[in-house]
Amino acid sequence: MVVKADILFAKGTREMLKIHYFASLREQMGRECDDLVLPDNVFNVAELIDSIKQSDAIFKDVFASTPKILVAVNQVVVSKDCQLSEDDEIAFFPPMTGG
Amino acid sequence: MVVKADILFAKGTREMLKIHYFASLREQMGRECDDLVLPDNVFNVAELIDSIKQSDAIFKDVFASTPKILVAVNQVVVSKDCQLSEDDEIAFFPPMTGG
Amino acid sequence: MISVQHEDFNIGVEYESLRSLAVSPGAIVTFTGLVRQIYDQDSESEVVQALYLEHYPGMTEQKLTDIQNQAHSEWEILESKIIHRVGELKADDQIVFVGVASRHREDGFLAAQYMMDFLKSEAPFWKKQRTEKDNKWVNSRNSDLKAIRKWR
Amino acid sequence: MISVQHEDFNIGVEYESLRSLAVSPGAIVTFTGLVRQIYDQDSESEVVQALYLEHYPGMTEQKLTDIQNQAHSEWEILESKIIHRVGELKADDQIVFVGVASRHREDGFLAAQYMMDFLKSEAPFWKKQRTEKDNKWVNSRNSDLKAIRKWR
Repeated sequence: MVVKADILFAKGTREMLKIHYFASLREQMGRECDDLVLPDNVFNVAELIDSIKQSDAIFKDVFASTPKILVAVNQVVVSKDCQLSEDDEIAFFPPMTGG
Repeated sequence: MVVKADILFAKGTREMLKIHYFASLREQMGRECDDLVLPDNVFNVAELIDSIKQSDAIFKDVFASTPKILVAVNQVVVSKDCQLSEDDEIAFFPPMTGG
Repeated sequence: MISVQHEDFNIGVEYESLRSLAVSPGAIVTFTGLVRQIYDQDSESEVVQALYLEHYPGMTEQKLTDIQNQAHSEWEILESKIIHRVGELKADDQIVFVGVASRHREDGFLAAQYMMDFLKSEAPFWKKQRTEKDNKWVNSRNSDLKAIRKWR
Repeated sequence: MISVQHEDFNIGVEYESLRSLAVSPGAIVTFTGLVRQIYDQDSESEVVQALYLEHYPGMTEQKLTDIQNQAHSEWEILESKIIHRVGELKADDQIVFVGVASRHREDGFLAAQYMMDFLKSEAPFWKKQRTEKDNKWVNSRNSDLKAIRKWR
Protein backbone atom coordinates (compact mmCIF):
# COMPACT_ATOMS: atom_id res chain seq x y z
CA MET A 1 0.00 0.00 0.00
CA VAL A 2 1.52 3.33 -1.06
CA VAL A 3 0.20 6.33 0.87
CA LYS A 4 -0.41 9.73 -0.74
CA ALA A 5 2.51 11.37 1.13
CA ASP A 6 4.94 8.94 -0.50
CA ILE A 7 3.72 9.78 -3.98
CA LEU A 8 4.19 13.51 -3.51
CA PHE A 9 7.53 13.02 -1.82
CA ALA A 10 9.00 10.54 -4.29
CA LYS A 11 7.83 12.10 -7.56
CA GLY A 12 11.02 11.04 -9.37
CA THR A 13 10.71 7.38 -8.47
CA ARG A 14 6.94 7.30 -8.74
CA GLU A 15 5.60 3.89 -9.70
CA MET A 16 4.18 3.27 -13.13
CA LEU A 17 0.87 1.88 -14.28
CA LYS A 18 1.53 -1.08 -16.56
CA ILE A 19 -1.00 -1.26 -19.41
CA HIS A 20 -1.37 -4.50 -21.40
CA TYR A 21 -3.19 -5.01 -24.68
CA PHE A 22 -4.34 -8.44 -25.86
CA ALA A 23 -5.54 -10.11 -29.07
CA SER A 24 -7.05 -7.71 -31.66
CA LEU A 25 -6.34 -4.71 -29.39
CA ARG A 26 -2.66 -5.62 -29.19
CA GLU A 27 -2.49 -5.86 -32.98
CA GLN A 28 -4.35 -2.60 -33.52
CA MET A 29 -2.23 -0.76 -30.94
CA GLY A 30 0.91 -2.15 -32.57
CA ARG A 31 2.38 -2.99 -29.17
CA GLU A 32 1.83 -5.30 -26.20
CA CYS A 33 2.02 -2.79 -23.37
CA ASP A 34 2.63 0.74 -22.17
CA ASP A 35 4.05 2.19 -18.98
CA LEU A 36 2.31 5.28 -17.70
CA VAL A 37 2.50 7.53 -14.66
CA LEU A 38 -1.02 7.85 -13.29
CA PRO A 39 -2.06 11.43 -14.16
CA ASP A 40 -3.02 13.58 -11.16
CA ASN A 41 -6.64 14.08 -12.27
CA VAL A 42 -7.25 10.35 -12.99
CA PHE A 43 -8.83 8.32 -10.24
CA ASN A 44 -10.75 5.58 -12.03
CA VAL A 45 -10.74 3.47 -15.22
CA ALA A 46 -13.13 5.72 -17.18
CA GLU A 47 -10.92 8.73 -16.47
CA LEU A 48 -7.81 6.81 -17.45
CA ILE A 49 -9.35 5.84 -20.82
CA ASP A 50 -10.35 9.47 -21.49
CA SER A 51 -6.90 10.66 -20.53
CA ILE A 52 -5.08 8.24 -22.86
CA LYS A 53 -7.51 9.02 -25.71
CA GLN A 54 -6.37 12.65 -25.53
CA SER A 55 -2.67 11.82 -25.72
CA ASP A 56 -2.74 8.79 -28.04
CA ALA A 57 -4.55 8.95 -31.41
CA ILE A 58 -4.18 5.21 -32.07
CA PHE A 59 -5.71 4.39 -28.70
CA LYS A 60 -8.57 6.78 -29.48
CA ASP A 61 -9.16 5.14 -32.88
CA VAL A 62 -9.04 1.62 -31.44
CA PHE A 63 -11.55 2.48 -28.73
CA ALA A 64 -13.82 4.15 -31.28
CA SER A 65 -13.78 1.20 -33.70
CA THR A 66 -14.01 -1.75 -31.27
CA PRO A 67 -17.57 -2.66 -30.22
CA LYS A 68 -16.72 -4.08 -26.81
CA ILE A 69 -13.55 -3.69 -24.77
CA LEU A 70 -13.08 -5.28 -21.35
CA VAL A 71 -10.79 -3.86 -18.67
CA ALA A 72 -8.93 -5.81 -16.02
CA VAL A 73 -7.21 -4.17 -13.06
CA ASN A 74 -4.64 -6.37 -11.36
CA GLN A 75 -5.87 -9.33 -13.43
CA VAL A 76 -9.53 -9.01 -12.43
CA VAL A 77 -12.18 -7.78 -14.88
CA VAL A 78 -13.69 -4.57 -13.46
CA SER A 79 -16.26 -1.93 -14.36
CA LYS A 80 -15.21 1.51 -15.57
CA ASP A 81 -15.72 3.15 -12.18
CA CYS A 82 -13.01 0.98 -10.58
CA GLN A 83 -10.59 3.15 -8.58
CA LEU A 84 -6.92 3.06 -9.58
CA SER A 85 -3.67 3.09 -7.66
CA GLU A 86 -0.44 4.20 -9.29
CA ASP A 87 1.17 0.75 -9.42
CA ASP A 88 -1.84 -1.10 -10.84
CA GLU A 89 -1.63 -3.56 -13.73
CA ILE A 90 -4.27 -2.56 -16.30
CA ALA A 91 -5.29 -4.68 -19.31
CA PHE A 92 -7.56 -3.94 -22.24
CA PHE A 93 -8.94 -6.76 -24.39
CA PRO A 94 -11.93 -7.91 -26.44
CA PRO A 95 -14.42 -10.48 -25.04
CA MET A 96 -12.77 -13.84 -24.36
CA THR A 97 -13.04 -16.64 -26.93
CA GLY A 98 -11.26 -19.58 -25.34
CA GLY A 99 -12.43 -23.11 -24.84
CA MET B 1 -50.14 -63.64 -36.65
CA VAL B 2 -52.00 -66.76 -35.53
CA VAL B 3 -55.73 -66.60 -36.11
CA LYS B 4 -58.29 -68.02 -33.68
CA ALA B 5 -59.24 -70.86 -36.00
CA ASP B 6 -55.68 -72.19 -35.90
CA ILE B 7 -55.62 -72.25 -32.14
CA LEU B 8 -58.82 -74.25 -31.90
CA PHE B 9 -57.74 -76.55 -34.67
CA ALA B 10 -54.19 -77.20 -33.55
CA LYS B 11 -54.72 -77.51 -29.79
CA GLY B 12 -51.97 -80.10 -29.45
CA THR B 13 -49.27 -77.97 -31.06
CA ARG B 14 -50.50 -74.72 -29.60
CA GLU B 15 -47.72 -72.16 -29.04
CA MET B 16 -46.55 -71.38 -25.56
CA LEU B 17 -46.13 -68.13 -23.69
CA LYS B 18 -42.57 -67.87 -22.42
CA ILE B 19 -42.38 -66.21 -19.01
CA HIS B 20 -39.03 -64.88 -17.74
CA TYR B 21 -38.14 -63.76 -14.24
CA PHE B 22 -35.18 -61.52 -13.49
CA ALA B 23 -33.10 -60.42 -10.51
CA SER B 24 -34.85 -60.70 -7.12
CA LEU B 25 -37.96 -62.18 -8.78
CA ARG B 26 -35.89 -64.94 -10.40
CA GLU B 27 -34.38 -65.77 -7.02
CA GLN B 28 -37.72 -65.72 -5.23
CA MET B 29 -39.42 -67.82 -7.91
CA GLY B 30 -36.54 -70.28 -7.75
CA ARG B 31 -36.39 -70.47 -11.56
CA GLU B 32 -35.57 -68.34 -14.58
CA CYS B 33 -38.62 -69.01 -16.70
CA ASP B 34 -41.89 -70.83 -17.27
CA ASP B 35 -43.69 -72.02 -20.36
CA LEU B 36 -47.44 -71.60 -20.30
CA VAL B 37 -50.34 -72.13 -22.66
CA LEU B 38 -52.36 -68.91 -22.68
CA PRO B 39 -55.59 -69.80 -20.80
CA ASP B 40 -58.78 -69.27 -22.79
CA ASN B 41 -60.14 -66.58 -20.45
CA VAL B 42 -56.90 -64.56 -20.39
CA PHE B 43 -56.59 -61.67 -22.80
CA ASN B 44 -54.32 -59.18 -21.09
CA VAL B 45 -51.42 -58.94 -18.60
CA ALA B 46 -53.58 -58.28 -15.53
CA GLU B 47 -55.66 -61.38 -16.28
CA LEU B 48 -52.51 -63.45 -16.83
CA ILE B 49 -51.11 -62.40 -13.43
CA ASP B 50 -54.40 -63.28 -11.70
CA SER B 51 -54.52 -66.60 -13.49
CA ILE B 52 -50.97 -67.58 -12.49
CA LYS B 53 -51.59 -66.45 -8.88
CA GLN B 54 -54.39 -69.01 -8.67
CA SER B 55 -52.24 -71.89 -9.90
CA ASP B 56 -48.87 -70.98 -8.38
CA ALA B 57 -48.56 -70.20 -4.65
CA ILE B 58 -44.95 -69.03 -4.96
CA PHE B 59 -45.91 -66.59 -7.71
CA LYS B 60 -48.75 -65.33 -5.53
CA ASP B 61 -46.42 -64.81 -2.55
CA VAL B 62 -43.78 -63.04 -4.66
CA PHE B 63 -46.35 -60.67 -6.13
CA ALA B 64 -47.78 -59.96 -2.68
CA SER B 65 -44.39 -59.22 -1.09
CA THR B 66 -42.70 -57.20 -3.87
CA PRO B 67 -43.55 -53.48 -3.84
CA LYS B 68 -43.14 -52.87 -7.55
CA ILE B 69 -43.01 -55.36 -10.42
CA LEU B 70 -42.59 -54.34 -14.05
CA VAL B 71 -43.89 -56.38 -16.97
CA ALA B 72 -42.40 -56.58 -20.44
CA VAL B 73 -44.21 -58.15 -23.38
CA ASN B 74 -41.93 -59.05 -26.26
CA GLN B 75 -39.10 -57.13 -24.58
CA VAL B 76 -41.02 -53.87 -24.21
CA VAL B 77 -42.25 -52.63 -20.82
CA VAL B 78 -46.07 -52.41 -20.93
CA SER B 79 -48.99 -51.55 -18.70
CA LYS B 80 -51.21 -54.24 -17.20
CA ASP B 81 -53.94 -53.81 -19.80
CA CYS B 82 -51.61 -54.86 -22.63
CA GLN B 83 -53.29 -57.49 -24.82
CA LEU B 84 -51.56 -60.85 -25.14
CA SER B 85 -51.03 -63.30 -28.00
CA GLU B 86 -50.30 -66.93 -27.34
CA ASP B 87 -46.68 -66.82 -28.50
CA ASP B 88 -45.67 -63.72 -26.56
CA GLU B 89 -42.51 -63.44 -24.51
CA ILE B 90 -43.46 -62.12 -21.05
CA ALA B 91 -40.98 -60.95 -18.40
CA PHE B 92 -41.47 -59.91 -14.80
CA PHE B 93 -38.79 -57.94 -12.97
CA PRO B 94 -38.20 -55.27 -10.31
CA PRO B 95 -37.34 -51.66 -11.32
CA MET B 96 -34.03 -51.47 -13.19
CA THR B 97 -30.85 -50.53 -11.35
CA GLY B 98 -28.17 -50.44 -14.01
CA GLY B 99 -25.68 -47.72 -14.86
CA MET C 1 -22.83 -48.20 -31.38
CA ILE C 2 -23.72 -50.10 -28.23
CA SER C 3 -22.06 -52.97 -26.42
CA VAL C 4 -23.18 -55.21 -23.55
CA GLN C 5 -20.08 -57.05 -22.40
CA HIS C 6 -18.32 -58.82 -19.56
CA GLU C 7 -14.92 -57.32 -20.44
CA ASP C 8 -13.59 -54.06 -19.09
CA PHE C 9 -13.24 -51.06 -21.42
CA ASN C 10 -10.63 -48.34 -21.90
CA ILE C 11 -11.65 -44.66 -21.92
CA GLY C 12 -8.64 -43.57 -23.97
CA VAL C 13 -9.47 -46.12 -26.68
CA GLU C 14 -13.19 -45.24 -26.68
CA TYR C 15 -12.41 -41.52 -26.84
CA GLU C 16 -10.02 -41.93 -29.77
CA SER C 17 -12.59 -44.10 -31.55
CA LEU C 18 -15.28 -41.39 -31.24
CA ARG C 19 -12.75 -38.77 -32.29
CA SER C 20 -11.77 -40.63 -35.45
CA LEU C 21 -15.30 -41.70 -36.44
CA ALA C 22 -16.84 -38.23 -36.07
CA VAL C 23 -16.30 -35.72 -38.87
CA SER C 24 -14.75 -32.58 -37.37
CA PRO C 25 -16.15 -32.80 -33.83
CA GLY C 26 -15.87 -29.69 -31.68
CA ALA C 27 -16.73 -31.47 -28.44
CA ILE C 28 -16.39 -34.96 -27.00
CA VAL C 29 -18.09 -35.77 -23.70
CA THR C 30 -17.48 -39.03 -21.89
CA PHE C 31 -19.25 -40.39 -18.84
CA THR C 32 -17.94 -43.38 -16.93
CA GLY C 33 -19.76 -45.03 -14.06
CA LEU C 34 -17.73 -46.99 -11.50
CA VAL C 35 -18.49 -49.32 -8.60
CA ARG C 36 -18.32 -47.23 -5.46
CA GLN C 37 -16.76 -48.83 -2.40
CA ILE C 38 -18.97 -46.83 -0.11
CA TYR C 39 -22.56 -47.24 -1.05
CA ASP C 40 -24.85 -45.12 1.05
CA GLN C 41 -28.25 -46.13 -0.27
CA ASP C 42 -29.71 -47.33 2.99
CA SER C 43 -28.41 -44.38 4.96
CA GLU C 44 -25.80 -46.64 6.53
CA SER C 45 -22.38 -46.80 4.96
CA GLU C 46 -21.34 -50.24 3.93
CA VAL C 47 -18.21 -51.29 2.12
CA VAL C 48 -19.14 -52.87 -1.19
CA GLN C 49 -16.82 -55.73 -2.03
CA ALA C 50 -18.39 -56.93 -5.26
CA LEU C 51 -21.30 -56.35 -7.57
CA TYR C 52 -23.20 -58.75 -9.79
CA LEU C 53 -24.84 -57.23 -12.86
CA GLU C 54 -27.76 -59.19 -14.32
CA HIS C 55 -29.47 -58.22 -17.57
CA TYR C 56 -32.24 -59.29 -19.93
CA PRO C 57 -30.45 -60.39 -23.12
CA GLY C 58 -32.12 -59.09 -26.24
CA MET C 59 -34.26 -56.49 -24.55
CA THR C 60 -31.12 -54.78 -23.18
CA GLU C 61 -29.54 -54.33 -26.61
CA GLN C 62 -32.86 -53.15 -28.06
CA LYS C 63 -33.44 -50.64 -25.27
CA LEU C 64 -29.91 -49.21 -25.44
CA THR C 65 -30.28 -48.83 -29.21
CA ASP C 66 -33.62 -47.05 -28.71
CA ILE C 67 -32.11 -44.69 -26.15
CA GLN C 68 -29.20 -43.94 -28.46
CA ASN C 69 -31.48 -43.32 -31.44
CA GLN C 70 -33.67 -41.05 -29.34
CA ALA C 71 -30.64 -39.00 -28.26
CA HIS C 72 -29.55 -38.66 -31.89
CA SER C 73 -32.98 -37.34 -32.83
CA GLU C 74 -33.12 -34.88 -29.91
CA TRP C 75 -29.65 -33.33 -30.30
CA GLU C 76 -27.11 -32.67 -32.98
CA ILE C 77 -24.72 -35.54 -32.40
CA LEU C 78 -22.01 -36.83 -34.72
CA GLU C 79 -21.18 -40.15 -33.02
CA SER C 80 -22.03 -41.87 -29.77
CA LYS C 81 -21.24 -45.06 -27.90
CA ILE C 82 -22.82 -46.88 -24.98
CA ILE C 83 -21.04 -49.72 -23.17
CA HIS C 84 -22.51 -51.57 -20.21
CA ARG C 85 -20.80 -54.41 -18.40
CA VAL C 86 -22.57 -57.46 -16.97
CA GLY C 87 -21.54 -60.24 -14.61
CA GLU C 88 -19.23 -60.02 -11.62
CA LEU C 89 -17.54 -56.69 -10.85
CA LYS C 90 -15.33 -55.56 -8.00
CA ALA C 91 -15.25 -52.27 -6.10
CA ASP C 92 -13.68 -49.48 -8.24
CA ASP C 93 -14.37 -51.36 -11.50
CA GLN C 94 -15.86 -49.50 -14.44
CA ILE C 95 -19.53 -50.41 -15.12
CA VAL C 96 -20.86 -48.12 -17.81
CA PHE C 97 -19.58 -45.75 -20.50
CA VAL C 98 -21.41 -43.17 -22.55
CA GLY C 99 -19.46 -41.12 -25.08
CA VAL C 100 -20.74 -38.42 -27.42
CA ALA C 101 -18.99 -36.49 -30.19
CA SER C 102 -20.83 -33.36 -31.33
CA ARG C 103 -20.18 -30.04 -33.00
CA HIS C 104 -21.08 -27.97 -29.95
CA ARG C 105 -20.62 -28.71 -26.27
CA GLU C 106 -24.25 -28.17 -25.25
CA ASP C 107 -25.46 -31.07 -27.44
CA GLY C 108 -22.69 -33.32 -26.17
CA PHE C 109 -23.40 -32.69 -22.49
CA LEU C 110 -27.18 -32.97 -22.87
CA ALA C 111 -27.09 -36.11 -25.02
CA ALA C 112 -24.70 -37.88 -22.63
CA GLN C 113 -26.89 -36.98 -19.63
CA TYR C 114 -30.03 -38.01 -21.50
CA MET C 115 -28.62 -41.41 -22.38
CA MET C 116 -27.38 -42.03 -18.84
CA ASP C 117 -30.70 -40.96 -17.30
CA PHE C 118 -32.76 -43.29 -19.50
CA LEU C 119 -30.25 -46.12 -19.26
CA LYS C 120 -30.54 -45.97 -15.46
CA SER C 121 -34.33 -46.23 -15.40
CA GLU C 122 -35.23 -48.09 -18.58
CA ALA C 123 -32.45 -50.47 -19.58
CA PRO C 124 -33.01 -53.92 -18.03
CA PHE C 125 -29.99 -54.25 -15.76
CA TRP C 126 -30.10 -55.18 -12.08
CA LYS C 127 -27.34 -54.83 -9.51
CA LYS C 128 -26.77 -57.16 -6.59
CA GLN C 129 -24.12 -56.05 -4.15
CA ARG C 130 -22.02 -57.99 -1.71
CA THR C 131 -20.96 -56.15 1.42
CA GLU C 132 -19.25 -57.48 4.54
CA LYS C 133 -22.72 -57.97 5.98
CA ASP C 134 -24.75 -59.51 3.21
CA ASN C 135 -25.68 -59.97 -0.41
CA LYS C 136 -28.61 -57.93 -1.62
CA TRP C 137 -30.30 -56.49 -4.65
CA VAL C 138 -29.88 -52.73 -5.00
CA ASN C 139 -33.09 -50.70 -4.81
CA SER C 140 -33.88 -48.24 -7.57
CA ARG C 141 -33.24 -44.63 -6.57
CA ASN C 142 -36.07 -42.11 -6.57
CA SER C 143 -33.63 -39.52 -7.92
CA ASP C 144 -33.14 -41.72 -11.00
CA LEU C 145 -36.87 -41.82 -11.67
CA LYS C 146 -37.04 -38.06 -11.24
CA ALA C 147 -34.08 -37.60 -13.58
CA ILE C 148 -35.97 -38.84 -16.64
CA ARG C 149 -38.96 -36.59 -15.96
CA LYS C 150 -36.93 -33.48 -16.76
CA TRP C 151 -36.58 -34.65 -20.39
CA ARG C 152 -40.33 -34.99 -21.03
CA MET D 1 -5.49 -28.94 -10.71
CA ILE D 2 -5.20 -26.63 -13.68
CA SER D 3 -2.70 -26.42 -16.53
CA VAL D 4 -2.13 -23.83 -19.28
CA GLN D 5 0.23 -25.46 -21.75
CA HIS D 6 1.47 -25.61 -25.32
CA GLU D 7 1.68 -29.42 -25.34
CA ASP D 8 -1.13 -31.74 -26.31
CA PHE D 9 -2.83 -33.86 -23.66
CA ASN D 10 -4.08 -37.44 -23.51
CA ILE D 11 -7.64 -38.21 -22.36
CA GLY D 12 -6.80 -41.74 -21.26
CA VAL D 13 -3.99 -40.46 -19.04
CA GLU D 14 -6.11 -37.63 -17.61
CA TYR D 15 -9.01 -40.00 -16.94
CA GLU D 16 -6.81 -42.52 -15.13
CA SER D 17 -5.26 -39.71 -13.09
CA LEU D 18 -8.70 -38.50 -11.91
CA ARG D 19 -9.71 -42.10 -11.23
CA SER D 20 -6.68 -42.79 -9.05
CA LEU D 21 -6.71 -39.45 -7.19
CA ALA D 22 -10.41 -39.57 -6.27
CA VAL D 23 -11.46 -41.75 -3.35
CA SER D 24 -14.12 -44.19 -4.58
CA PRO D 25 -15.63 -42.12 -7.41
CA GLY D 26 -18.95 -43.28 -8.82
CA ALA D 27 -18.80 -41.06 -11.89
CA ILE D 28 -16.11 -39.50 -14.06
CA VAL D 29 -17.13 -36.95 -16.68
CA THR D 30 -14.68 -35.64 -19.25
CA PHE D 31 -15.16 -32.85 -21.75
CA THR D 32 -12.71 -32.25 -24.57
CA GLY D 33 -12.90 -29.32 -26.96
CA LEU D 34 -11.31 -29.67 -30.40
CA VAL D 35 -10.53 -27.34 -33.32
CA ARG D 36 -13.33 -27.75 -35.82
CA GLN D 37 -12.38 -27.74 -39.48
CA ILE D 38 -15.66 -26.21 -40.46
CA TYR D 39 -16.30 -23.10 -38.48
CA ASP D 40 -19.69 -21.63 -39.20
CA GLN D 41 -19.60 -18.52 -37.06
CA ASP D 42 -20.17 -15.99 -39.82
CA SER D 43 -22.90 -18.04 -41.47
CA GLU D 44 -20.50 -18.94 -44.28
CA SER D 45 -18.62 -22.18 -43.98
CA GLU D 46 -14.89 -21.76 -44.09
CA VAL D 47 -12.25 -24.41 -43.69
CA VAL D 48 -10.12 -23.59 -40.68
CA GLN D 49 -6.49 -24.52 -41.26
CA ALA D 50 -4.95 -23.29 -38.05
CA LEU D 51 -5.76 -21.55 -34.82
CA TYR D 52 -3.62 -19.30 -32.65
CA LEU D 53 -4.53 -19.21 -28.97
CA GLU D 54 -3.39 -16.11 -27.07
CA HIS D 55 -3.78 -15.75 -23.30
CA TYR D 56 -3.06 -13.36 -20.44
CA PRO D 57 -0.40 -15.11 -18.35
CA GLY D 58 -1.08 -14.92 -14.64
CA MET D 59 -4.70 -13.85 -14.96
CA THR D 60 -5.49 -17.05 -16.88
CA GLU D 61 -4.18 -19.34 -14.15
CA GLN D 62 -5.91 -17.29 -11.47
CA LYS D 63 -9.25 -17.31 -13.30
CA LEU D 64 -9.16 -21.06 -14.01
CA THR D 65 -8.37 -21.71 -10.35
CA ASP D 66 -11.29 -19.46 -9.30
CA ILE D 67 -13.66 -21.31 -11.68
CA GLN D 68 -12.50 -24.67 -10.37
CA ASN D 69 -12.85 -23.58 -6.72
CA GLN D 70 -16.32 -22.24 -7.44
CA ALA D 71 -17.36 -25.56 -9.02
CA HIS D 72 -16.05 -27.43 -5.97
CA SER D 73 -18.14 -25.23 -3.68
CA GLU D 74 -21.30 -25.59 -5.80
CA TRP D 75 -21.26 -29.38 -6.26
CA GLU D 76 -20.02 -32.46 -4.50
CA ILE D 77 -16.84 -33.14 -6.45
CA LEU D 78 -13.98 -35.42 -5.49
CA GLU D 79 -11.35 -34.30 -8.03
CA SER D 80 -11.25 -32.10 -11.11
CA LYS D 81 -8.79 -30.97 -13.76
CA ILE D 82 -8.76 -28.16 -16.30
CA ILE D 83 -6.25 -28.06 -19.16
CA HIS D 84 -6.16 -25.31 -21.79
CA ARG D 85 -3.67 -25.16 -24.61
CA VAL D 86 -2.15 -21.95 -25.99
CA GLY D 87 -0.12 -21.12 -29.08
CA GLU D 88 -0.47 -22.59 -32.57
CA LEU D 89 -3.01 -25.36 -33.12
CA LYS D 90 -4.15 -27.20 -36.24
CA ALA D 91 -7.61 -28.32 -37.32
CA ASP D 92 -8.74 -31.38 -35.28
CA ASP D 93 -6.28 -30.63 -32.46
CA GLN D 94 -7.46 -30.79 -28.87
CA ILE D 95 -7.78 -27.35 -27.21
CA VAL D 96 -9.37 -27.78 -23.82
CA PHE D 97 -10.06 -30.51 -21.27
CA VAL D 98 -12.29 -30.51 -18.23
CA GLY D 99 -12.53 -33.67 -16.11
CA VAL D 100 -14.55 -34.25 -12.96
CA ALA D 101 -14.67 -37.22 -10.60
CA SER D 102 -17.67 -37.26 -8.27
CA ARG D 103 -19.77 -39.66 -6.23
CA HIS D 104 -22.93 -39.16 -8.30
CA ARG D 105 -23.34 -38.44 -11.99
CA GLU D 106 -25.46 -35.30 -11.61
CA ASP D 107 -22.65 -33.44 -9.81
CA GLY D 108 -20.10 -34.56 -12.38
CA PHE D 109 -22.14 -33.44 -15.40
CA LEU D 110 -23.15 -30.12 -13.84
CA ALA D 111 -19.68 -29.26 -12.55
CA ALA D 112 -18.06 -30.03 -15.93
CA GLN D 113 -20.63 -27.88 -17.77
CA TYR D 114 -20.27 -25.10 -15.22
CA MET D 115 -16.50 -25.00 -15.60
CA MET D 116 -16.69 -25.04 -19.40
CA ASP D 117 -19.34 -22.30 -19.49
CA PHE D 118 -17.34 -19.94 -17.26
CA LEU D 119 -14.04 -20.83 -18.92
CA LYS D 120 -15.53 -19.81 -22.29
CA SER D 121 -16.70 -16.39 -21.14
CA GLU D 122 -14.36 -15.46 -18.30
CA ALA D 123 -10.94 -17.02 -18.82
CA PRO D 124 -8.65 -14.67 -20.78
CA PHE D 125 -8.03 -16.66 -23.96
CA TRP D 126 -8.48 -15.37 -27.49
CA LYS D 127 -8.64 -17.38 -30.70
CA LYS D 128 -7.36 -16.21 -34.07
CA GLN D 129 -8.20 -18.49 -36.95
CA ARG D 130 -6.54 -18.93 -40.30
CA THR D 131 -8.77 -19.99 -43.17
CA GLU D 132 -7.99 -20.22 -46.88
CA LYS D 133 -9.31 -16.68 -47.14
CA ASP D 134 -7.84 -14.79 -44.24
CA ASN D 135 -6.59 -14.58 -40.70
CA LYS D 136 -9.03 -13.22 -38.18
CA TRP D 137 -9.89 -13.03 -34.52
CA VAL D 138 -12.89 -15.14 -33.55
CA ASN D 139 -15.88 -13.20 -32.22
CA SER D 140 -17.39 -14.19 -28.92
CA ARG D 141 -20.63 -16.14 -29.26
CA ASN D 142 -23.86 -14.83 -27.77
CA SER D 143 -24.77 -18.39 -26.81
CA ASP D 144 -21.65 -18.49 -24.62
CA LEU D 145 -22.69 -15.35 -22.77
CA LYS D 146 -26.17 -16.77 -22.31
CA ALA D 147 -24.72 -20.05 -21.05
CA ILE D 148 -23.32 -18.50 -17.88
CA ARG D 149 -26.58 -16.78 -17.02
CA LYS D 150 -28.28 -20.09 -16.31
CA TRP D 151 -25.95 -20.64 -13.36
CA ARG D 152 -26.80 -17.36 -11.55
